This record gives sequence, structure tokens and C-alpha cells, in this order.
Amino acid sequence: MSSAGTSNKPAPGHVSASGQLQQRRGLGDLIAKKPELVTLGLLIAICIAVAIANPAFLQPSTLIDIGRASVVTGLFALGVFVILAAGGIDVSFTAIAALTMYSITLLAINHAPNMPIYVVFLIAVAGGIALGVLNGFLVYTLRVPSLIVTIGTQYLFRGGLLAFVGTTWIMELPGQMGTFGRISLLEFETANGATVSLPVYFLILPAAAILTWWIMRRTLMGRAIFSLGGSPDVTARLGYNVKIVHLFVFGYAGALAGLAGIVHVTANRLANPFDLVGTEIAVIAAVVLGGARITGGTGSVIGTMLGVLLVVVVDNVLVMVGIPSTWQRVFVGAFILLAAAFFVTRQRKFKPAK
Amino acid sequence: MTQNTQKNRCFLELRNIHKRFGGVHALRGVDLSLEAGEVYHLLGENGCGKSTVIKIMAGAHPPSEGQIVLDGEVFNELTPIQSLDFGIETVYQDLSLIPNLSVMENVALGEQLVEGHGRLLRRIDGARMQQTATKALSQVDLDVTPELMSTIVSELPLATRQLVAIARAIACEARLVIMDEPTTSLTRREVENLIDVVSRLRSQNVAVLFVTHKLEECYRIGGHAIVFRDGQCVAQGPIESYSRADLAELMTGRQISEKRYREGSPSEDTLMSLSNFSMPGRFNDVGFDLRKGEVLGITGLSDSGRNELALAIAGIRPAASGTISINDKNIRIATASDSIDAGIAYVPEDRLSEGLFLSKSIYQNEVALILRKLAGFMGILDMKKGKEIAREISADMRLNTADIELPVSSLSGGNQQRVLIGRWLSINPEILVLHGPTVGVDVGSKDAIYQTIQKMAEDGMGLIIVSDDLPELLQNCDRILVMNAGEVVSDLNGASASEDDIYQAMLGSVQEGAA
Amino acid sequence: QDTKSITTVVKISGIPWFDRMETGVTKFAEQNPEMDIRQVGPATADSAQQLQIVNDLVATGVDALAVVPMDPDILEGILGRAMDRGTIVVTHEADNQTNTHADIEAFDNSDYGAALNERLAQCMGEKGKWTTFVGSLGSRTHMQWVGAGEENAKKYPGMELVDPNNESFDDANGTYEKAKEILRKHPDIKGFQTSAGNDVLGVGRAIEEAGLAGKVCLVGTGLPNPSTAYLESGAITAIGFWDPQKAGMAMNAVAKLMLEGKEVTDGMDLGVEGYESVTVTPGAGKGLLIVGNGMVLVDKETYKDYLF
Amino acid sequence: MRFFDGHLTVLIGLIITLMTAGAIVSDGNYLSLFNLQSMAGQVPEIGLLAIGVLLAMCVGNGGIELSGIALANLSGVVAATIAVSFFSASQDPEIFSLIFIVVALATGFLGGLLNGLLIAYLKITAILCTLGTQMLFIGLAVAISDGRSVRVGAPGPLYEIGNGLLFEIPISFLLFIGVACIIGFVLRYTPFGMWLMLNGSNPKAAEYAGFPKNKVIISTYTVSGILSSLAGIIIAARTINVKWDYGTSYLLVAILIAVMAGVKPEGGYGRVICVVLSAITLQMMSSMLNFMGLSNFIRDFAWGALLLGFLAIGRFRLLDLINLQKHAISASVRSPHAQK
Ligand SMILES: Nc1ncnc2c1ncn2[C@@H]1O[C@H](COP(=O)(O)OP(=O)(O)OP(=O)(O)O)[C@@H](O)[C@H]1O
Ligand SMILES: Nc1ncnc2c1ncn2[C@@H]1O[C@H](COP(=O)(O)OP(=O)(O)OP(=O)(O)O)[C@@H](O)[C@H]1O
Ligand SMILES: [Mg+2]
Ligand SMILES: [Mg+2]
Repeated sequence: MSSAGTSNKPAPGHVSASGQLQQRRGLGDLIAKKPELVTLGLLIAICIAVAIANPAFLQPSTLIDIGRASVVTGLFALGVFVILAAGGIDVSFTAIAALTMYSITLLAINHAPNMPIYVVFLIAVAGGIALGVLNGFLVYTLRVPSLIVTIGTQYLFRGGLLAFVGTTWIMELPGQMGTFGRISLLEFETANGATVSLPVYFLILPAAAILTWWIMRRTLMGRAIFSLGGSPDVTARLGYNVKIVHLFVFGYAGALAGLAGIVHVTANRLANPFDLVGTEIAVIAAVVLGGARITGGTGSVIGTMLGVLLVVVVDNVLVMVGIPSTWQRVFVGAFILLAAAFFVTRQRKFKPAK
Repeated sequence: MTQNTQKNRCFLELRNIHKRFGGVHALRGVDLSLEAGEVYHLLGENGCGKSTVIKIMAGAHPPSEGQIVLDGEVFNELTPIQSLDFGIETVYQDLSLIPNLSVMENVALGEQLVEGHGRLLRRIDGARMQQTATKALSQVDLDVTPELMSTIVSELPLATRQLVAIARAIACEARLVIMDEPTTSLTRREVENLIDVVSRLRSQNVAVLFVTHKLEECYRIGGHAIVFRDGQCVAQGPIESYSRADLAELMTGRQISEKRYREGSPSEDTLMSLSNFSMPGRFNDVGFDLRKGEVLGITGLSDSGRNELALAIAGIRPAASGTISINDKNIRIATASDSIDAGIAYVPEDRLSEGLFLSKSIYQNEVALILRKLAGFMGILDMKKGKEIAREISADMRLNTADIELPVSSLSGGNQQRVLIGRWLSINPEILVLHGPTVGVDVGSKDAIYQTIQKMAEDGMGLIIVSDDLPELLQNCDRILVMNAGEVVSDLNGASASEDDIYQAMLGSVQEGAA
Repeated sequence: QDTKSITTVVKISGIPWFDRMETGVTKFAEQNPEMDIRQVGPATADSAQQLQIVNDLVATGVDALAVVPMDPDILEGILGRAMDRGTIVVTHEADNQTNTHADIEAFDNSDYGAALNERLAQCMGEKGKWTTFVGSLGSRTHMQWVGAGEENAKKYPGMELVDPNNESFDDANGTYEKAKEILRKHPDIKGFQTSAGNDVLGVGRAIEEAGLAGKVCLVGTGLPNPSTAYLESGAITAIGFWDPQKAGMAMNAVAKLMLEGKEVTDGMDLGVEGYESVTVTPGAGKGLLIVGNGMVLVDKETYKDYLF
Repeated sequence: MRFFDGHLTVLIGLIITLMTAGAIVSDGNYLSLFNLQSMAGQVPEIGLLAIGVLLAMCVGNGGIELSGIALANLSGVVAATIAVSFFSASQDPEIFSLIFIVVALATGFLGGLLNGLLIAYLKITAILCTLGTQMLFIGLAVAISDGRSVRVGAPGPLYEIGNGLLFEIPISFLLFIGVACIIGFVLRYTPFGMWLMLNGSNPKAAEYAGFPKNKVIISTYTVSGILSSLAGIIIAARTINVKWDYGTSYLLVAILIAVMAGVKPEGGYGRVICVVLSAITLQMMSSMLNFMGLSNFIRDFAWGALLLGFLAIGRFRLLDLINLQKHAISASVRSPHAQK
């Protein structure tokens, strides 16, 4: 209807919009749009370098070990990614994980030693959601940056756990929790007779990643989360219920943290309330290395997973490459800086001017 | 509930609406009623409460007092989703687009959100979104390509963004479309198109509430005028029944005449000379002279390169090649401070994001450029002198507050603009580049700003006004350079040229190309 | 002011080791109801936090401090000031502490490290690749133990030390990852000697999961209770330790003696198991170095005698 | 900027409350000169780090400083290693102290400069950058010292800085207050301070206004680095030793202090005096809990609760009851010609 009247008139608007778009295609544009390509590149580069330094790196068990080691960090990272996308930041998720995993193990030991494993997971997720929602509620009602709120809740959760719940380690996990960590998905023997196995709990990570991807890409909630990260005021004005989005985002991250906590316990075969807290900054770094901006509104699930892999791989090859313990931290620090610098310069070169 | 009984009956009513922000009483008892299929022009000077009343209708702010009546149902406040559900679509003054989402999502997601009454855990219907966006975008005359649809909004030029915001408002089946200053960064062509859109909406029995400071647009569109002054509605009636002078007087409570402000003439001395100024893809081989006491206008379509030229002179996005000399001395401009050191002041277009330190005091904003000069013994700031200067500037700029410790965020748009211009005058520049100096500024403040411009020219300053407000250029400039496709295509005399001349020059090559 | 007070400050509160120590402190308190005896410790493993606690305790005017320093050197300053104020200072696991009236060690650290290694060598058949873990490179005792172990291994030309001194940060999970990596890098590795309390758990898990229990040897410091499962499966060959309960009691006993103005002499019986005949020598500073006989080395067969 | 703003009032109120409560629970022992001195002696190291965090936050760009304590320890380790290898602390205490201090400050300067350069020129997000440099600094300290603590000893002047008293006040505390005053003054009364705050409040406007933006960012992180090394000097002087892993828990505590002091993490606002008071408040609180013999886990819990309480106070304007003048913005600002 409109086009009939206007299409044959010269329309400068057209020229500016599409002309500009054509200029910025090609590799640079691709990287600007898909920063996770940088992460992938880095990952491949590192693997090649390590393989050259020590060909022993190239064995199937490496892959399995790295996959296994990524689960807890990966679950945390997915939660962090969702929160970063919404323009927030969270440092309390490790405390949530510690609190839920320990309380639930205690609960199971004392009251329901034969609780089926799926109930354990359900309770962990529910507990994580409850604590996460508390975070979200505080961030929303106090209207302060979530970094601050979650520093507060981290102290609160961890202090509460150790002061009021307990500090003793639980070595003998109750019933199914103990066995779950040992069920393996696939198993094979290496030349020297060692068994390599991929535990079943590994599957939780890809499942959570796919769910997160679906929520972020295919539901209105996902769009609302990105909107909130892009412009909170506008999001509210456009009719998105910002409170619900806050509660959802932190609740979801809490759920993942609860899940990660239980995985950590079952994999480790002990519940140590001192565990996990202290690793949060490294997780955030992984997500940022996966292409999410700390300022919010960007990032992708695939990038996040690549970022996690990058961090886990670097952590798991230091001995392989033969870097002496004394120098390992220098190496990791320099790596983070180099990766970040590389990342930023690649991104910046192609960032649109406006 | 047939169409007929609905038609021409008032469907939205505001009753005795008050709104207070802390100590600011922004609305003081507003009564309004809107009818379907009518166009309303909400007029008033900066800070009189236009945006606020709109935000109340849209559910973005709750009123402090009063009621909103929708189809006879009385509400004490609305949520955005209620408002959208009822069919009120808004183009906000700040556009309110989500910068990191694609054009398509910005335009068409609202529909699905409203349909689910705000429920968020729903799957997105991609095909439908595509369809809705395509329709709406073509209505505002944008070329709907897959690239455009998937472009992230923050990568678009301002003008396209504005069109996208309008497209979003008309994407849904609306009953009332509100547009808060939708034309500020549109070129005339795009404005023409918007006027088409408005009449089409009207013919579909949709009410339109239009806010603008450009009175000629209101007359062109026609309809009802609603005049606000100081948080109250002071007049209502068919717009044709008011003359420009009437409206100006109603808005300001004073009489303001339409006149050419430029009276003086420039001296013979060349102040600044630009030659072979180029930035590939943006502007090409631009050269001109600016004389002492001259007011030079630069205009062009949104993609003509005029903005980049201004930014290059200001050192923000320096030119790739070319020379610039001031008082016959060649200078190099690679950064903003080079340009400031050379005596060039640049008042940016987007005062909120590029100009002001909103949370900081008027004083700090005013002295931001002269901190080095204020530093005395051991680099310690002479606060007393600084405050004196800030007070002087405030007085010169006729700021309507004496308390320079107030945060700039507490000022209204026009006053903020004066703070910004005042800041640049603090360095006593030889050359002042004003980019869209009166964008979103009301008649009263405009008058004050124009008078300041002329006074500065008389004092021997060279001024460059980059603007697409043609009357503004004609009222103020000695010469007007028109740019097209990165080149200066025309150099017109401000006293004798007409709007039409400029317009022809702006479109020149595009029309040739199309012919 | 007749009730004298002794406060025991541990490295971190809440972990099994120091919980066990607390049982000793409590026991000592029960035996000495006329005294005010408590145990405290920081919430995180950070010497700065421990320093703060000691600072505040000195300010409260406590009569005696029994400290297990996170980092002996960091506490030198405040312990010195405490002694100047007349506070009795007793330390444990800090044979290099200068500002202390007495440092109490359960055993000689080199003997302990050598004993662990000897047990490892036995298991490995005196040959093959082996590696070491320490809590952190800065942990003096851990470095002494692995140092003594290395020294001991020189007796066996067939033993080859590879990638030594891996840092575990006393985190079982991190140790597990590191151990896996080492198993990948050196498929033919035969032995691990570990130092921090949780290291055996991490390495043990890695060995067990790889199905190498019994094929790869693991000897290190650990507590019997947590290690039960791995000792049973053979993933842990043997653990060495001293009983923190007894150490806690010994510290308090020495503090009490000193508060009463009595002397601690060579061959003295502190009235605590493993400290029945202590060797007393001059310490690193002006104080004494009191060494007991509290070393315990247990394996699958013997651990049940020490369940805690 | 009015002197008595909300945060300042609350912090002062809290300090008074804590003093009273502490005196009650400890029979006055809490207010004994020795304990006051002991608490004052503990504040400077973490206080200096918190001021570093304040600077980084205020300058904007998502500024944060995670490398502070690592740099403090690195400075100590480098300085100790160098000083010890050339001089003897007991024989030439003066020259030893001087060398130690100079090397430490130089290390802090270089470390901060590195942060600044990476953030300003390479545009690495501050949180990533300082996380990386944190690792790097820790790593260097480990590599230099082999992970062991390095003994500084107690050379006169240096020992005095950590442990000495002047007019019954710990010298380290006086030093801290002095440095805080200087930073506070610089932030308020010099172009640098104004640039820093304005840049934090709107970086784009700062660019358009031609501020020496990169220089400001670099200087900010450099100053922050120097503050870290000062903290390192005080730590070394107090504990007679330096070690790479001292104060690992300070990372979050320093941020906690800054945030409790009302520093805006998004940049542009923060007051040094509030940071000083907030550091003192936290110290008094944890000392009080130690006096009461409560577990340190309760302290963490209480800190968390306190921070959230602070936020609630700020959010719900509970202070308006105390501080009415603040919101009395004159109604005349509304519109340019309202009065005519
Ligand atoms: N969020 C807010 N907080 C405080 N004061 C506000 C707020 N929004 C608006 N005001 C004040 O309310 C008054 C009316 O503002 P409003 O934005 O409605 O004016 P306007 O008529 O739209 O002006 P303009 O033409 O400049 O857009 C102004 O004095 C403004 O400073
Ligand atoms: N460095 C750049 N990289 C990529 N595209 C750019 C760059 N600079 C400008 N553009 C694009 O070039 C086109 C012309 O920009 P220009 O700024 O001249 O438009 P404009 O006149 O400012 O439009 P408006 O009036 O909306 O502000 C725009 O589409 C802009 O987004
Ligand atoms: Mg408005
Ligand atoms: Mg423009």
C-alpha cells in the first residue's frame, strides 16, 4: 500500500542504510559480529602449540579429561553469561553452589540417605533458584549494580554456610550421590593399562548449554534479557517486565550454580564447604574471553563454551608443556593479557564508528 | 461496540494529572481528551512537561495525582503493557530502541509481547516477526533488505534509527500513535514521508499525538493544537486558528518575532582556511575559508558527510588528508585537544551523550575545558575563580538558576544546551562550530541562543553552524555551504538564498541520478 | 584476675585437621577448668586474616597464645610485640619461628619426609618415575618433606623424579586435575609423594579412576578418616600424619607450664601421647624447639587404629 | 558537594555505635589505648588498597582494580630481594630502608603503569586486565622468591613505619591518613582529579571535551599501583617479611570497603574520606567480633549483611530523616522562563 506511492521516488534513506551495510562485510565484519571466532582461533592455536611442544597431548584421554574438567566451570559460565547479557555481573554464584551442595548433602545424610539422585538434583536446582532469586530481588529493589549486591550476598551465603550450617567435610556421600559420580558414559583402556572414562554427569553441560541457547535465542525472555543488557530503561518502557527478567536471570544462574555444586560433590566424592568460592573471577574471565562484553547486552552460548574450553585447556597443559610450577602463574597471567589484548584489538578495528 | 459508535468519541482522557520529580513539579493538573482519527500537536517550550505527559499515557511513569481514563475505564496509573495493550504506541524523544537488538526485533517483537500480555516465557514466532517488520519498515519508506533487518540498531545512523522507531510504533494495530519530536534528525525528504504516514494513520481512524518544535510541520499536517506552559495546558483548538506568533506567545507567555537575526557582516580577514580536506568514503576535497566575524552554515542530507566534516574539524575523527590553517598558520588536528588548543570549539550534536556530564554540577560542566588555566600554585585549582567564571557564563547564557552547584541533570533541555555552549565559550575560542545548536530546543531558548550567536560574531569570532534546520541557517548565516555525497556542491548567500535553493542543492545529484 | 587464658589460633577454622585439633584443645580445657581455653581461626586460608586475629587477641590481653602459623614469617612482628607485652607464645609447625617461647613439633621434619619416601620406594620396588606435590611452594614444612624425600630417593638410582613440586593449594579437585595431567604426560609413572592434607584424596581419585589402584603408588600426608575409601581400594598406599589432637594438647600443656613459670626440659613428659619424652633444643630464636615422637605412618592394614 | 552526605553520616554513626558496643562487650578493654593502636595499625594496608579501588572505579571505563594486593606483595618481594642482596638490614638500617622503599615504590609505579597502559591503549577491559596482571604479579613474586617468604628484618626506619608510634598514634596510620588526604585533595582540587571524575561520569563527553583521557587513565592506575606498593611497604614493615600470598582475601574486601563508602562502580563518584571511614568501620567490626570470640565466619556473614543494609539505606532514602537539606532542589529550575 505504501510502496506504490513511494517506491519510485528517490529515497536517500535507502542509500544511507544499505550502502553503509555493504561497506562492512567481509572478515572484519564477521569477527565483529561473531567474536567467538577469535576464541576459537586462540583455542586452536594453543592446541597446536601444545601438541608441537609435547605430542603426548594428542591422545583421546586429553579430550575426555578436558571435557570432564569443563563441566562445573561450564555450568557456572552459562549462568554468568546470562547475567552478563542482561547487563549484570555476579560473584555470588560459587557461594550459592557451595551452600546448596553442602546443605543438600547434609540433608540427605541426616534425613534421606536413599534419596534418588534426580530428587537431589531437583532440590539443588530449587535451592539455587531460591538464592538466585534473592539476588535478583535485591538487585531489582535496591537498584544498585549487581556487582555490589552479589559481593554482599557472597559474604552472606558463605558466611552463613560456614557459621550456621557446618564446616566439617562429608567424606561418605549418601547412597546414589556417591555412585552417580562414578557412572561412566564411555570407557576405554590406554596402552599402559589405565582406564579412561567419561562420566555420565558430563552430559549435563551440553544439555544446559542447549537449554540456555534455546532460551536466549528462541524465547521472548531471551530477547528481554539482551534488551535489559542493552538499555534497561527502554526495556521497561517497552512493556517488558523488568522485575521478572531480573528474577529470572539471577534465578537461572542460581539454578545452574546449584546444579554445578551437586556435580562438583558427586565428582569429587566429598562435600567440602570450603570449595568453589574464590573461582568466580576466573569464570567471569572465561565468559569474557568467549566474546561477551562485561558491559552487557552481548555474548553467545557457543562463545561462552569456547571461553570455558580455552581456560580449562590452558589450565590443563601447563605440566604437559613442562612449565615449572614456579612460572605457571606468570604464564597464565601473560596468557590472559595477551588473549584479551588480541581480542580487543580485533574487535575494535571493526567496531562501527557510531 | 461497533465502529460507528466508537468513532469520534473520546477514548482517552487525562483528568487532573500531576507529576512531581522530587522537588520538581513537572505537571500541574493536566486535563486532556483525545478522539480517534484526530491529529494533535502538543506544543510548548523545553521543560514544560510534554515528554512527561506522554510517558504517563504510555505507562512509563505513574502520575503523582489524577486519573487516566481508557474507554471509560478509570486508572490511577498504567503499566507499559496495559498502555500497549490498549493500543497506545509511542515514539519516544530518545527513540527508545534497544541498541543491541536487530532492526527486525526492535520493530516487531512488541507485537508478540503485547499479545501475550507481557508473558515472557513464550516462543518467538520468527516468520510472523519478519512479516510484521517488513510491512512496518516499508511504510516508513525504508528499503527492506535482509541486511537491514538483521543489522544491530546501534550501527545505524541516527536518521535511520528514527525511522525504525517510527516503524515500531506503527507495526502494531494502534489506536493512538504518540510521536515525541520524531523529526529532529530527519531530513526534509524523510519528514515528507512521515507526514504521509501520519495522514494514512489518520485515515485509518488512528489518533496521532505529535510533539515538535518545528511549527511549520504542524501547520502542514493540520489538526488540533494543545499548548503547554509550565506543566499546564494553556490552550487547545484547531491549529489553523493560531498564528505562529500566537503560538509562540502562548508557549512562552511573551512575544517573539520571526526575524533574521544576522545583521552584522564579517570582516575581510580570513580566520580559518581549509583545503583538500578528505576522508575517504565520507567527504572529499573540501575546502573553504572562514572569515572573522562570519557565520557560516553547513548543511546537507544525513549521509552527505557534513557530520564527519564537523567531527574532523573538531579532531574527534580526524581527516585523512588536507590542510587547515588558522590566521595563516598551518595546524595539525589529530585529537580533540589539538583542535581546542588551536582555538576551535565544537558543540556536539547529541548533548546528552557527547556533551554533558549529567550527574555533575553546572560549575564542573562549565569549567571542564579551562581546568589547566585554573590551576595555579602546584597545580591546585583556583576554585573561587572557577566559580566566578561559571557564574559569569551562567549569567551570559541567561541560565535560569543562580545555584551553580546543582547537577546538570536537574535542568531542562534548553538550559542544558546553554550550559554546553557556555562551556565552550569559556575558552574564548576563535572559531565556534555548533552542531545542531537548537535540536530539541524551544522557541524561547532558540531566541536566546541565536542572539548569543550573533553577539559572538560581532565580537569577531568565526562561527560554523552545522544544521539541517534551514530556517535557522537562513536566519543566522552569512553564507551557507551545501554538501552532497561528501563534496561541497553549493555556496549560497544567507541573506538572499531561499529554503528552496538550499533544498535543491542538497538533493541535486540524487535527483540527477534518479532521472 | 586469677583465671589465666590460653587461646589457640589455627590456620583455618572448620577443616578436619583443625577440628581434630579443637577436640584436643577442648579436652585440655576440661582437664583445666580453672583456665579459659579456646581455639579460634580465620575463615579463609590467608595469613593476613590470621595476623588480624592474633593482633586482636594480643589487644584483648590474652595470657598465652598457641599459634599454628599459616606463615611463620608473617607473624614474626606481632608475636614479637606480644612477647614484649608479656604474653606467652607457643607455636606449632614453625621450627623457624624466631619470636616464640617454644615451638612444638610432632617429629623431625626431615625424618618424616624421608620416612614417607622410604615407604614409597618400597612400594615402587625402588625404581620408576615419581613426582611430588606440595600445598604451595611457600609452605616451608612441605618443602622440607619433599626435600627430604628427594634426598632419600637418591639412595635408589632407579628412581627418577619428574615434574616435581606441583602446587595443590590443598584443593582436592585441582590436585585431581593435575594428577590426571601427569598420568597423561607420564603414562609410566609409578609413584606420588604428597604433602598437603587433601592431596592424597585428589591424587587417589585420579589413580582409582584410571584403574591404576595398586599399580601406581601414593604416599603422603593425610588423615585416616577421609582416606578410608582410597586406602581400602589400594589407590592410596600409605598415609603419614601426626595427631593434631595431641599436638593441640601439647601446645596448651607447654603454654600452661610456662604460665606457671616452670621450665621445659629435655626428656620431659608433657603428659600427652607422643610427647612423653620430648627433645628440647634451642630454637631459631631465643625460644625452645620441642620435638616429640608423634609420627604415624599407616596403610590399609593399620589405619583402623587411628580413626579420626 | 555537601560535606555531610548520606554515607558519611551513616559511617560516622556506625563507628560511634561500634565503639559503644565494643566497650560494653569488652568491659572497656576495646577502647584501651593498646587496642585502638592495634586497630589503627591494621587499617592502613587494606585502606590503601581500597583507595586504589576507588580511583579505578571513579575513572570509569568499567574500572576496577583486582591486582592491588598482588602488586603490594610483588613490590615487597622485589624490594626485599634487591635490598637484601646489597645491604644488611642490621648494619645499614637507614640505607637498607631507603633502598627498600624506593624499589618498592618503583615496582608499584611500574605495575600500575602497566595496568594503565594496557587499559588505555590496548583498551582491555579493566576487570580482565587487572585479573591478568594480578596473575602476572603473583607469578613474578613466586618466581623471584621461589614461593618462599623473603625476610626483610627490622631495619630501624622501616620497622618504625610499620610498628612505631608518633604521639601515641601508629606511624603507618598517620601515613595512611596523610596519603588519603593528599589523594582526596588531588581529586577535589586539581585538574587531574576533576578530569578523572568527569571522565568517569561521561567518557564520551570527556573525549569531545579534549581531555587528556589516556593520560588520566594511565595516571589513575599508576597512582593506584603506587598506593599498592605503599601498602606493600607497610605490610613488610609490620610483618618483617614479605610473601607472595599475603592477604589473598583482600581482593574482595577492598572492593567491599569502596562500595560501602558509596563509590559508584560505574564511575564518576567516590569520596576518599568515606573510604577511610569505611575501612575503619570494617576493622572495628571484625576486631569487635574477635573480642567477643565469635567465629570468623560470622564476621563474613555480618559484612555481607552490613553491605546489603547500606544499600537498603541508600535506596530507601532512610537518611532523609537525618539529612533533609539534600533534596531541597529549588523548584525554580524547571523551565527557563517560568518566572517571567
Ligand atoms: N526523571 C526525571 N527526574 C527529575 N526531573 C525530571 C525528570 N523528567 C523530567 N523532569 C523535569 O520535568 C520537567 C518537564 O520535563 P519534560 O521532559 O516533560 O519536558 P519537555 O516538555 O518534554 O521538554 P523538551 O522540549 O526539552 O523535551 C523538566 O523540568 C524536567 O527537568
Ligand atoms: N567509521 C565508520 N565506519 C563505518 N561506517 C561509518 C563510519 N562513519 C560513518 N559511517 C556511516 O556512514 C554513513 C554516513 O554517516 P554520517 O554521520 O554522515 O550520517 P549523518 O549525517 O550523521 O546522519 P544523521 O543525520 O542521522 O546523524 C552513516 O550510515 C554512518 O553510520
Ligand atoms: Mg521532551
Ligand atoms: Mg546527523
